[in-house]
Amino acid sequence: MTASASRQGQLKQEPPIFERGGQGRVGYSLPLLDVPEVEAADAWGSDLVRDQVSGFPEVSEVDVVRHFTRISQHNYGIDLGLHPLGSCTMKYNPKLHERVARLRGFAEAHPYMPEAASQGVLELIWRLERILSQITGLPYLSMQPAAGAQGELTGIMMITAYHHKRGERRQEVLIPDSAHGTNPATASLCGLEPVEIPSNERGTVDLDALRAAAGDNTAALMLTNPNTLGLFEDRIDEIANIIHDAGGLIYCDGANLNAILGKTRPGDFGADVFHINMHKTFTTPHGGGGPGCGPVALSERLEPFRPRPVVVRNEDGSYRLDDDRPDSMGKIHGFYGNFSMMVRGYAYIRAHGAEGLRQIAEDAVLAANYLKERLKGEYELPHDRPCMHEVVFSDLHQKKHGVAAMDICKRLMDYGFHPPTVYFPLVVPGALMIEPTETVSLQELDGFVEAMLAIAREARDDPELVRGAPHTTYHRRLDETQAARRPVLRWKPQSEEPSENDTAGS
Amino acid sequence: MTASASRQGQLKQEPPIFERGGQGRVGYSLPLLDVPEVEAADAWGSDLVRDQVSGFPEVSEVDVVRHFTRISQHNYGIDLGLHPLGSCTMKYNPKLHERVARLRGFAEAHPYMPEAASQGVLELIWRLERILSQITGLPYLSMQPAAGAQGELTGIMMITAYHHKRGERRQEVLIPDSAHGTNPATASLCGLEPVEIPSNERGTVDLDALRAAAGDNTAALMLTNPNTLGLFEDRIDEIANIIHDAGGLIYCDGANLNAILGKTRPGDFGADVFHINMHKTFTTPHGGGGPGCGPVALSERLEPFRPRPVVVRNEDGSYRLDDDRPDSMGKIHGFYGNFSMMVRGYAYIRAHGAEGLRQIAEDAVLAANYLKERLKGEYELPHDRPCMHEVVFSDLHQKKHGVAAMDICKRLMDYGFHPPTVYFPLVVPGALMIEPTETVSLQELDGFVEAMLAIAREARDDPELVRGAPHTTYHRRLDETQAARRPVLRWKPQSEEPSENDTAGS
Amino acid sequence: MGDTSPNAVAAARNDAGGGGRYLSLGPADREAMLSAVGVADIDALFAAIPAASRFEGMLGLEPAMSEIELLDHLEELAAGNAPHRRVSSFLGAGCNPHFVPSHVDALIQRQEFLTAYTPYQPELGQGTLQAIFEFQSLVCMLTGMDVCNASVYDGASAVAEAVLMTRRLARRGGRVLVSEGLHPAYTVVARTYARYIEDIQFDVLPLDEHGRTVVDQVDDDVIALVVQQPNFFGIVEDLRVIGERVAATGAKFVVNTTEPVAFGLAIPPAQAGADLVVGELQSFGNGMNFGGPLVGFMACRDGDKRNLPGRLAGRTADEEGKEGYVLTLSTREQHIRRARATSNICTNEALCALASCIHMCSLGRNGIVELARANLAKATYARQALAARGVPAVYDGPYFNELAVRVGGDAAKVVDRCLAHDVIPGVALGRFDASRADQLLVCVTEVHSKQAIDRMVDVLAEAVA
Amino acid sequence: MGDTSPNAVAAARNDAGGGGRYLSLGPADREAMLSAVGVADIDALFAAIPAASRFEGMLGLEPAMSEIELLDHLEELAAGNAPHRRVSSFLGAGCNPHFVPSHVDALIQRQEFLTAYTPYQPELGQGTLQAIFEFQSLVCMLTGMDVCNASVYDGASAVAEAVLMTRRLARRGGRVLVSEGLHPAYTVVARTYARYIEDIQFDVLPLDEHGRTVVDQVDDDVIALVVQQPNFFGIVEDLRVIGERVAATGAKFVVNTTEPVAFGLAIPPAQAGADLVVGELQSFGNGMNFGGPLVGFMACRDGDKRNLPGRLAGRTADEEGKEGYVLTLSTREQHIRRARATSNICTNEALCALASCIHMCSLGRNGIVELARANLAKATYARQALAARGVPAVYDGPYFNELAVRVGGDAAKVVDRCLAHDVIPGVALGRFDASRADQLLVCVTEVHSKQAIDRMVDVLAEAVA
Ligand SMILES: Cc1ncc(COP(=O)(O)O)c(C=O)c1O
Ligand SMILES: Cc1ncc(COP(=O)(O)O)c(C=O)c1O
Repeated sequence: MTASASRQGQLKQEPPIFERGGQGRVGYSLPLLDVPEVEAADAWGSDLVRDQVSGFPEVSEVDVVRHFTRISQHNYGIDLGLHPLGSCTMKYNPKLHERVARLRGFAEAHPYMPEAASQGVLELIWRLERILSQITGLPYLSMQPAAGAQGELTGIMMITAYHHKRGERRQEVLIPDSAHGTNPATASLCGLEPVEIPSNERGTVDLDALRAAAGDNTAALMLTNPNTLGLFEDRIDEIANIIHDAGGLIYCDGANLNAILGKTRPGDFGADVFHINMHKTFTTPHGGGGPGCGPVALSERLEPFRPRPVVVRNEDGSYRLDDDRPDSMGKIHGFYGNFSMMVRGYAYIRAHGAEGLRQIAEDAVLAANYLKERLKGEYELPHDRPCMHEVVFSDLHQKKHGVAAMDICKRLMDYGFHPPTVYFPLVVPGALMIEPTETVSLQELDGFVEAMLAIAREARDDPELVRGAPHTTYHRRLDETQAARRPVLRWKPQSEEPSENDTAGS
Repeated sequence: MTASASRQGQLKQEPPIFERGGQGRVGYSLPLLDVPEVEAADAWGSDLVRDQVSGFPEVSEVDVVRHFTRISQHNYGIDLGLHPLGSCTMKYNPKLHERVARLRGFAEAHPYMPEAASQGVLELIWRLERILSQITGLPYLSMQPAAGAQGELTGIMMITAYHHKRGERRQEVLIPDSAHGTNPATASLCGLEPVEIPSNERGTVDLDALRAAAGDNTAALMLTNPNTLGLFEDRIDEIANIIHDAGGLIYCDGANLNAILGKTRPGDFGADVFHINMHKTFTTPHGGGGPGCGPVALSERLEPFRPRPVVVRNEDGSYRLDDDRPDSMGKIHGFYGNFSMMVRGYAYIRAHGAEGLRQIAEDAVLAANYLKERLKGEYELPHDRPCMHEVVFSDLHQKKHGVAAMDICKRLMDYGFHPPTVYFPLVVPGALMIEPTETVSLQELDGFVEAMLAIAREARDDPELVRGAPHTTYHRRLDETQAARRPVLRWKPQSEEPSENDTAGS
Repeated sequence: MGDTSPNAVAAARNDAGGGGRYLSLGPADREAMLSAVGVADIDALFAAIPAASRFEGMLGLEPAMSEIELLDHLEELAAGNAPHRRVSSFLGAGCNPHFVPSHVDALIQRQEFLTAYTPYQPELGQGTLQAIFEFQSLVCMLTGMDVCNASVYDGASAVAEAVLMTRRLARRGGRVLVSEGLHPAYTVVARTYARYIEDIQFDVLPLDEHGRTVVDQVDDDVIALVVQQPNFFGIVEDLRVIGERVAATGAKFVVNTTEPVAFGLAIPPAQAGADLVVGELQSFGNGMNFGGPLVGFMACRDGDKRNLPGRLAGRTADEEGKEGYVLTLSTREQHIRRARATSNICTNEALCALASCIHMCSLGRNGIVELARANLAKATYARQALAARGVPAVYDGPYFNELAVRVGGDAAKVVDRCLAHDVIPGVALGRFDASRADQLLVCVTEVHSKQAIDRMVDVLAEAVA
Repeated sequence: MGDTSPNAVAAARNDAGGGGRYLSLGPADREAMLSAVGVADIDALFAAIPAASRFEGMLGLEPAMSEIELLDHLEELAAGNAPHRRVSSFLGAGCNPHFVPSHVDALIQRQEFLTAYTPYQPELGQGTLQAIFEFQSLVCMLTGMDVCNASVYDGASAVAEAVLMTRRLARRGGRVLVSEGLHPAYTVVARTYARYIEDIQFDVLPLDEHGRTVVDQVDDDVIALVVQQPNFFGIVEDLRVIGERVAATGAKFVVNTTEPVAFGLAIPPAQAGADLVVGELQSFGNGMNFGGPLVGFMACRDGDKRNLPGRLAGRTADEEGKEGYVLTLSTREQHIRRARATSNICTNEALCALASCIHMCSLGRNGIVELARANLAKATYARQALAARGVPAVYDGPYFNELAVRVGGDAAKVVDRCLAHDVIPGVALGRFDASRADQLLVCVTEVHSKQAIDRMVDVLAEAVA
């Protein structure tokens, strides 16, 4: 054993937990059994009882805590700094939220409690729906979707149910080419046909193409507004008319709601359904990938099709769940959605009020425009006009020196920053999609700018340095190709590794 | 700006928070005032009102969270691994404790609540006292001391009060030379004279020297048992007799209680007072230096002198605080001591029961002896016989190559371990005092052994490498001499820095 | 720079909403930035919004709240419920009352895990990635399957996605046979997901008097058969028997679970021939949270992995050969494959999966068995005590930790009567099926002491009488 | 290796106490280690304990508890109290009811801060060290002093240590004049600490009818004069007047505070000539916890720093010139100077000081003022409302957020009557001084809404009538 030099700081390579244990160590406790023991073999028949759960580790609580603490150190979280992931709205997650979400009355509430025992949770959902209705300008909400993509599914299904109810079978969903992958995937999942609509040179929907595509078979347009280029669809009124005139509805992807809070409302610019990424705009923590919460706001005409049950306020001010919804599209969550994320989102909105929400939008947009101005000298800016909450550059200038967007991302790590979103939206080759959010300080913005400018210089003067990045992280660049070519997707004891193919049946 | 290479991982140099702010940023919230405003200048007279608190930063909550999260990453905590600090008993701090200490009934309990409203907290203290009495074999407890050293102060003061009550003025406190610095400092603080008692070649108290020192003027012996060499004072019976025969009392420093839980009890081996470091043996978190909790257990004859008030159980099973204690030595804490640490210590003991406590002692001792056996080939072991919970080596062999104990410590950091205690106890020159505790796994012990053996090799083969350590931490060795020579003990705006001497009046 | 006196700042703070604390730009910062951008005021940046669509004025929301007020308000709302442990609750039904050790919740609250994004940049996401890899491994060990994804929304959507996956694997439509013992809400969700996939039809497999799924003949047009273990009514199914029936056909055998603790004792479904094992892991490490977030998972055979929805972490190495992890096989996913992805899922339930992972590790090889045994013993005790008091189980098959009982009247009313005594004895099943209006589903786990069970039995027996 | 079946392990787990979860050695590990050590059994390692002193058998403790049971048990004990917010409490008196923002508690729970040891190895303790440095800086800014230590146990011991420090600085004994407005418990603690220092005598300076300390002549034998700001009865002292009296003498002017929030508005004591400013910072960032842990601090003039007890962090640089921090001037401390140290203190209140530091930063330059103003306004409102209902203030001097009122009867009984209405209006002062048995000390802060104050006034006025 020798101390591996440099780049480790206090980081250590931590083996899989399965290699940490020792026979007979325990990491749990249970009360002594106060009822008679029951042998499963007697109760079920021995054929139904397994021997053991082989492979599970034998570790103490201390082992567990140290293992997960150590691996956690290999992560980069929001509390460390700027996380300018475009489209992701990585803003500060208030600590208060973790506290209130864990209030026993919320955390230990069971979804099938009698209504009399659920008034607090139902009231919170009802209040949140009313607030989101204000914010979106759409009268109704469904809180059931567990994330944005499930909101899309819900929205497109409601739209389909609406058309079916009217006796129409419209099969096409129009989707701008700048859209997020979930949009076409959602259309397919609903058994509909996604039709791609090109963007124009201004980065917005090509109205002629849209007109050409819209028609009898148009179920919906899935529009992201502000779009994924960080631009507001300034001809939104015409877009809405084209679709509505064709008998289609407008699904609006609300991933970028942060930019327009209190500035414009989807209900006012023609959206029929609008999903909210609670985990973006209203800052429920991303948790390394989830959970999210993707409520959809919807117009009057879609109301009958909402997933069931819905929260209803009774005349006497009490609340109940109404499951008697004959036209409902059904259910998309086992219970009512990610309630605990609703608590956090609710807390966030109530902390701000109307002025605060508008200030969020203004600061988020200001921060993005600040980056745009300071970086556009060095980085290709496909659309040089005021952006909304995010700005999309490309690696065009750096490509000349053989430096790609991904290299720039990796090099940013050496400067202590999380990289932006890359290679999305697809309409900008080599895209660098930067969303600072309103929770970032001017010092941090300036630090990021300096790092980006330094990298631009390095790309000219020493491209190899950038291509070889990251140099200072614990892991150098990880090999994704090998991972996909020979997938190792679970741990196995070394003795089993060679015979993997036998046991895995691959 | 260039990315400083190597050794940084995701660590960043974080400027003092005073350099992070921006005018008008806010990191707090308060309800709108619902009562009339009052101008302090009107209420107090303007002469008593200051202009502003200049120097305080202007930061958002986000700035604050990022700042402290970033600097926290420069710390090494117990959840990362072995912390073999001798005499410190750095064991795992159960997460449950942080939860229960924050139960509102504890965390928001006020020390002057009417007794009827304080039954739960009083019961907990009472129960804990009974348990600690069992563990120490001494009938009474005072929970008031906030840490071990304050326990010492309390104990020595009670002893003094006892002698005074009997009309005796004994001025000397006998203290073995292996004792912790707090022991002599405590004696001085009480206005008594510390008298050093040498250790014999076996690392224990020299009985002849003790006999020679003990006499009419002996107020007490302050004995650490097991002592700071990790050895049990095996002639404790004689020691106790010598002191008691001279009319002195025995203060036992209980920093090393972990080794003897359920194995022997201070009350059984002659101690009259015994302090418990709750933050060591019963694992309340060290917090980067505190808070602690240093209850003292005491014998019948010292009972009248306990700090007031004391918790009393009434006939009817309710509890009260008794402040009517005419012989009490007084008070050493503004209220009743570090209650919230008592909650944690209580939880820890109740989680273990008698068997569990004994197992702690056995595992802690086993782990120390394991390290002793595995390292004694390479490191000088002054006392080669079974140790208790810790083992003390010296740098004698490495010194030949110009490598000192401190160098070994710094080099351990490169291997990802926290160093042991160094240069203490003073009786072993170049001491390396290693206490693994029972919460460390065999894998971690083996990793530590391998690192220590590797360093021993390096000390021979490449001493410069060890002397220059640490090499892989974010900071290289920090200059303590400069810090003491030109002390900079607070932040000042750069504009003020030159004129420091004027304003500081130094 | 304007007035920066404390009073002025307090006023500004209030104007900006109490939320000002979460904004990192102060008035001075904003001014400097506006001038760097070269616009006179912030409105210039919003000029792209057509006037007709612009929202003027203020949203109709209540005023911003300080943290003090907000905490009070939410504590009041939280107090409006009857959580487990304030009342004595025996509600389960797929949102199960298990104990979550404190260290699990402490670890997932580390900002490194809590606030991190999906680890698309693996060099900054190794913590999450290694945890997912371990999660996948644990679920494979528990179920006996080869591959498990990094989570989907919940057990219900896992079943729904499984049905769609069998459709893709079959490369044709057909019938999907769903056990009556599948959680009724899951059935609804699966039907909803497949609602506009016109070549999928659902049929229900009834239960026999033991409460076990009856599988007679599996016709050729069947593409999938979905069974739950233990089933919704608490019965441990004999998966081997069903597996044998399915094996002979082209249909895929899908096993769902809403109570994975049972697999501390029950044979892994792979051993019974399952092709897909899916379901809900909330029982491990996650609270109930009024039903969400949860932890759906999907595990399959190695040969089917390229059809699996959701993220997968895989092991790899960095340029210097250091072992590490990345998200892999992404060509299955929407961000690469778009319209032809295996699902539209993007955000999943990573943090909840992490909690499950930590809890499973802590239990370990021995704890998972001891936990399952405790559940079995407690529920058996409750079943016998209830039967003795005239509240019999609906089925005579073998139970794990949940059981449907007959209360001889409207179960919802019985629950209300019990609630008056601070006991919620179970879920009244009429909410799912009118023909079961006299049935109650009672869940008994390690959190229920004998004393609590006895009291529930007393209160319920009283309420029934 | 023995029986490793789940049942055997469960039995072993119980034998080892439920605490087994915190032990990282399993039976197999222990066996391997014993044989590496070369002993037959564990008893061999305890042979040094003389037989006569050995404890045979088992300690008389209740059985080990699982986490489930322990949590239940502690929740029950916690429920046996009446914390602030369950009842409406106006208790202060040096353990003050302020709001602790959630992020403060979240940050101090990061294991990096929570579990770290004293940063004697600075390369692994920069987080703690930088925080201490910032803490010291903030307290210096607040008090106007030059140097502040890293904390001592509490305000009471800070005053005690300050008295001993003035004795060292004077290099002789003498009289210590203590204001009647010093917290009575602090006075007791100071006297206790100095109990066996025979050349120190204490005398009390009375209060005048405004509630302010009367300082006439300061004789030559006086080594220190200790005044509290605001004083125990809530009065804002005129420190300048006292400072001027002291300045002419050789005595040291010691200012204590138990309510540092007041210094958001009050002039820094340094400006009034204080030589030492000490006290309690619990108001910033720390809960009440039945009175502990707290955050004592001691701040002095630069020239006196080598006599200061407690740890100090100082700025320095590493070998490469990178800025960093270390503990410094350690020759003052017991681990270096032993019997001649400035104090015996070792463990201090670092984590609580960190919480104070974080809270002070979050408040910042504006928040500290706004918070102080809110306290002043609320308390003024309460004072006027109480006076209007026949509950007058004891003194007519200027108040901050606390005030002594006269209830015209036994205040302890009045409190009991109020408690029946879930209100605790204040501390009955008879517990400290029988001559004040009819006085109540009422603390009103930002956590008290007007509504809560009105209710307290109603209930108290009723109880007094
Ligand atoms: C524009 C856009 N739409 C939809 C989604 C999908 O949302 P979710 O991840 O919550 O399912 C995303 C998420 O990244 C997005 O950026
Ligand atoms: C042997 C010994 N005695 C006394 C003490 C002082 O205890 P505390 O730091 O709790 O004041 C220590 C602390 O390190 C110690 O090791």
